[in-house]
Amino acid sequence: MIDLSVNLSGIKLKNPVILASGVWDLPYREIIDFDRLGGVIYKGVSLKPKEGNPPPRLTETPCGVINSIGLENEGVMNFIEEILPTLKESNTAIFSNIFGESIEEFSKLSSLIRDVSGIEVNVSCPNVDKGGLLFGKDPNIVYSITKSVCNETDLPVIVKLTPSSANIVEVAQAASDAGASAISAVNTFQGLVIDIETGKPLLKRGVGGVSGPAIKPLALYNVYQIAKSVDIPVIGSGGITTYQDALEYFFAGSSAIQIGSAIFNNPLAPIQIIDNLKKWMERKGYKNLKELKGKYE
Amino acid sequence: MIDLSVNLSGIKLKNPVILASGVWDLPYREIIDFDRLGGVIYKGVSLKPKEGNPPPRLTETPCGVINSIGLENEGVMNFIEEILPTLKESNTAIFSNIFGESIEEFSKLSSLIRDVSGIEVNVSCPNVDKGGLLFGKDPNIVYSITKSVCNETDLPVIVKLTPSSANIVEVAQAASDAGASAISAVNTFQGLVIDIETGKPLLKRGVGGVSGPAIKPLALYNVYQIAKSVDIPVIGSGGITTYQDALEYFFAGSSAIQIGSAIFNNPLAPIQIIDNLKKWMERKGYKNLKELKGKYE
Amino acid sequence: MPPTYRILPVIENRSLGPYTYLRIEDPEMLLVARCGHFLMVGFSSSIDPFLPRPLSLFEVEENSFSILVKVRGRGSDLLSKTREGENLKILGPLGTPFNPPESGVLIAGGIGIAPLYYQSGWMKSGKLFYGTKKKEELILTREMEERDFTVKTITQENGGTVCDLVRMNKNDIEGEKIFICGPWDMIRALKEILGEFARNAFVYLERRMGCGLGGCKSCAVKTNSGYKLVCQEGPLFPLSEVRFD
Amino acid sequence: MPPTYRILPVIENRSLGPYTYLRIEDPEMLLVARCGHFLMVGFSSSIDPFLPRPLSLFEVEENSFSILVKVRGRGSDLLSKTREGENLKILGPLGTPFNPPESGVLIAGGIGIAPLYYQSGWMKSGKLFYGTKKKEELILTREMEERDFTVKTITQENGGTVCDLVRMNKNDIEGEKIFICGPWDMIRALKEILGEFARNAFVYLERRMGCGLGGCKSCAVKTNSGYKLVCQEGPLFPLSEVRFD
Ligand SMILES: Cc1cc2nc3c(=O)[nH]c(=O)nc-3n(C[C@H](O)[C@H](O)[C@H](O)COP(=O)(O)OP(=O)(O)OC[C@H]3O[C@@H](n4cnc5c(N)ncnc54)[C@H](O)[C@@H]3O)c2cc1C
Ligand SMILES: Cc1cc2nc3c(=O)[nH]c(=O)nc-3n(C[C@H](O)[C@H](O)[C@H](O)COP(=O)(O)OP(=O)(O)OC[C@H]3O[C@@H](n4cnc5c(N)ncnc54)[C@H](O)[C@@H]3O)c2cc1C
Ligand SMILES: Cc1cc2nc3c(=O)[nH]c(=O)nc-3n(C[C@H](O)[C@H](O)[C@H](O)COP(=O)(O)O)c2cc1C
Ligand SMILES: Cc1cc2nc3c(=O)[nH]c(=O)nc-3n(C[C@H](O)[C@H](O)[C@H](O)COP(=O)(O)O)c2cc1C
Ligand code: FES
Ligand code: FES
Repeated sequence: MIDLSVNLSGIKLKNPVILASGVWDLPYREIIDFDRLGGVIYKGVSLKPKEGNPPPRLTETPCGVINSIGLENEGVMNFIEEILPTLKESNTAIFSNIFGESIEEFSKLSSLIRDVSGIEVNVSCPNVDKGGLLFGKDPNIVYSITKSVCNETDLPVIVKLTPSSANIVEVAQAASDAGASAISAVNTFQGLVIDIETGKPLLKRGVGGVSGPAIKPLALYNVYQIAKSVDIPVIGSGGITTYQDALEYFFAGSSAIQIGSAIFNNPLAPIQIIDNLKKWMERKGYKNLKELKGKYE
Repeated sequence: MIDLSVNLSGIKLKNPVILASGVWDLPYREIIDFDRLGGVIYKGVSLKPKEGNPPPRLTETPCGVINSIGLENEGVMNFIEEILPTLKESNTAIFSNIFGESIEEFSKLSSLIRDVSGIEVNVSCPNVDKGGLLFGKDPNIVYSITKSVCNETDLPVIVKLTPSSANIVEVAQAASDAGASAISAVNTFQGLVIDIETGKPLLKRGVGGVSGPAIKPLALYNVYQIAKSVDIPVIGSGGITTYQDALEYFFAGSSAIQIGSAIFNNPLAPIQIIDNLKKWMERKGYKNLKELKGKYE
Repeated sequence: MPPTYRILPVIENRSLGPYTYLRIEDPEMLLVARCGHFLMVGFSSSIDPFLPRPLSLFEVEENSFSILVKVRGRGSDLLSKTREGENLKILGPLGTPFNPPESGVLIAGGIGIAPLYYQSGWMKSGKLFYGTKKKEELILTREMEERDFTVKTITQENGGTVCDLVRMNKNDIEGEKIFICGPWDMIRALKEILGEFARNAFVYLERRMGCGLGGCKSCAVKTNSGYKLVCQEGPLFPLSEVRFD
Repeated sequence: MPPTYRILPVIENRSLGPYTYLRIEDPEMLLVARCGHFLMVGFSSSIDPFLPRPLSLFEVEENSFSILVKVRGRGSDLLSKTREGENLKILGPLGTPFNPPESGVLIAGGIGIAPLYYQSGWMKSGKLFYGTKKKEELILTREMEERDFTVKTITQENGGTVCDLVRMNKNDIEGEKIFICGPWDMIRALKEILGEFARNAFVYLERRMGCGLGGCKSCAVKTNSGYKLVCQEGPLFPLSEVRFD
């Protein structure tokens, strides 16, 4: 019997495969069996509803996608009252992803949210004018936000980092010092696509966030560096579409992984990764992920 | 008649398509008609021959490649005595790409090189332990290197930047202030690939440099930011395989482009880009690249 | 019935006018498909192109369904070259289906005929106004007549656009429910031309899509009540709701 | 004659034992190909997989040539599924060709038979030592005999490895030129086993390649005189030159 369970500084997951924030919503429960997942992270919520950026909001890039959604969401109260109760029907760990434009907003959000397995603090969105990766690039701001979130909640706090920072290890260290239980690494990479018919950027804000297989080696390098340097567990994210990708992330030091854009390409990717991971471990004679990695529990 | 010629701060090219450094060597003249190219940049040379990194040195990534060649080269004297005379047989602009482990080495190299259209200063290689992008991340060091190279030579100096710097615009500005004639942006992105059979990084140094279509939106964003901010021309590089990619780079503000890894996938890519660019301009009624971009000459 | 995600084989690939008609084996679609549905169609075992493409249902039969593909870019080009026996990733049916009226007016521009042809199968009779650039692009007019639709066509080579056609035949439209599918500029122009009849008009909208399932919020379209997701609340929207600014 | 880069159609795809035999139409290869040559074979209109794959020439005929592909990963898997009429990007012939002796010893492990079979066509006679994992993998033994080669085979299912075979038949090798193609571990082991005969041995080496044309310096192999490029100075190297540390 293969045991895929992981324990991220006290957050227990039945397996290490987590659905990433922002790529799914409730209708996905009809396609993906949420009961089989290690966890799901709901899309970023802010205090008030946000209408998001003008379209087009997403397009394809080589082996990837670029998006500029701009955190469209119906606000934290909607999450608490409408979404969470529905998600609770599934037997999986539920995480809330929060986004604020100031430290105060982050505190407020975290004081409101209860009854989830953890709060993922999004200081890494490339698609907003305030906050987002502007916060996440600065270790001091990340320290302050993490600290104030940890003060407001007893829930485990996960800080999600941007690869755009000058020194992501320093930022990860700041989050850890401030009391984060885990690091998510990484959010999307800043990118640009030009519409050659108009000669202008295709996305209205110019810059967008690139995700998908294209960024896998880049994201993996970030994860590797962070995992070597901080003591809290790292949840790897970036371009994972297969169990082989997942293994690369484990060997690079992640304790769990997030599946994001992959579900556009193949909605069953998360389930297939779990199944194939199991088969691979069976074939290789591993019994659990600790044996495989050793590094974190 | 379409006029594809460009003038990069005095460097005249018959068209904007340049073969990038490190991906080709003399045998490519048998496949690519160098006479048709705007220019060619020879692979990085150092003062003394360098044997390069242990294999494996390269592998595929989604829509790209990752390399850790480690600047294998036979030294600057070999370039001057053996390579340059042969390259001179072709009717195209020839650039030398230089790599030093200290400011002194860069000065020495630039004092030795003559009779080329320009010197590209490589302060952006991710695959060496000294110099490389460690220099290129720091605007002060880039300033000093550029300055000392400009002092040693009357040739136009092009500084090739790494996307790994915290603020690439600042570095570009430093190069410009120090007297560079143009910026090449960007070199490869730092990445990691794990061999799941061994659980270890596939490349012996761990980190490698990622290039090819995968990085196109990321590299393009760098180019766009630099071109907005500095006055000297930018030579775009990163994932260009088609004339549409080339157009994206022109619209984003590059004055010329480099074709690198694309020639692995399709050795005729540079020639096809030139031909298709011409056809596209004809179709759209453009006569020259100035009309197209307006921004730089 | 919820949508499903399955890998299904192409069993027929032929030309229909300038388009590619792809038939896909599937014993289940007939049980679930309704008017207004679309699919996300992806390339099996490919991460480049990475995204599936949204395509309308075109015909649904006992053991198969078909789609009609216009080659626009790389994805549709690849689809048009799919060979019999090759697999596609099919997610669907998606969108909010609707019950069309027994009779009504359909206005198609170019490939916009695809969902409207499917819709006509759910109706008893009606009128079709149909414009294309070239004559070869006018397809299915006989089939539509067999379905008891009065068909009026126009081509830009010869006469003008479907907007001109509608303008010339405004009488035919009075009091009818109207369904429009075509390029954005055509929709915008029709809103003007239809004037007060626009209140009775519905439009199939197109947006670049990531997931097709309301997950990624990428297919937003501006309406009088804020952004709406084409993949979830659409693809059909009341024309009067859609903002063109 | 310099190599060329061309888009050429596959005209035959069939199994040969556990491998895929692909024949590619080309009126020119016969004019230029020599013993030791290989090709870079890429997927037309694909940027993923991005790199072409190095493959040995297997047979060269009047208007076509063929390659023999063992499925190892994604690239070779895709190649094995190429259909007749599909195009491949062919760069070649590449590498430094050589004139094989009229007679000599060939030692093949697994798919290593591919370049050695091609080489045998340039020789008058010789001996083949040939080992595979399973019996089904032993191919072309009759054809080699028809080319006047004495063939000795072994399988791991039944007897051992080609190294065992060579050890048992060292007498046959004395004074002969030896050509080896197979996995790295086999080559290393053979160097030991051959002892002083290793001086007469040459080995086909494999490396991950970017360009195949001496451009990218990625196919370096360590030799007594520093790194050498497999694509340029190889793929054949004197066994005594190759470093295994
Ligand atoms: C609900 C829905 C139903 C559709 N039904 C059909 C159908 O039945 N038959 C058919 O041929 N097409 C249909 N389309 C349009 C089809 O999805 C696009 O033509 C296709 O995605 C283009 O992909 P590509 O790779 O060929 O083009 P790309 O290379 O991605 O783009 C080429 C051009 O198409 C435009 N484009 C790209 N994606 C879309 C999109 N999703 N919607 C609109 N424009 C786009 C781009 O702006 C660009 O100008 C439908 C779209 C939607 C949203
Ligand atoms: C000069 C030369 C001639 C060759 N001739 C033949 C031939 O005639 N028939 C044949 O089937 N194969 C031949 N090969 C090997 C062939 O190139 C590899 O099997 C192929 O590139 C693997 O690609 P893939 O995408 O299937 O595997 P990948 O997914 O890229 O890798 C799968 C496995 O193959 C290994 N591998 C990848 N690339 C190479 C490579 N270039 N060399 C060695 N191992 C590699 C990897 O380490 C990995 O373990 C030759 C290689 C060289 C260098
Ligand atoms: C359309 C889209 C929307 C996203 N929205 C969010 C979000 O709301 N909050 C967040 O933290 N990350 C968001 N992300 C980032 C993903 O959660 C993930 O970290 C990133 O896409 C990299 O992983 P991937 O390559 O597997 O997609 C979004 C990504 C995409 C593609
Ligand atoms: C195998 C390889 C070797 C390279 N060697 C050099 C080099 O010696 N000097 C340099 O400045 N850049 C070098 N580069 C970087 C390329 O010149 C180019 O800037 C980069 O690959 C991005 O462009 P591309 O995506 O078109 O390949 C090398 C790239 C590759 C793939
Ligand atoms: S396509 Fe993802 S929400 Fe509509
Ligand atoms: S493969 Fe590029 S140098 Fe050998």
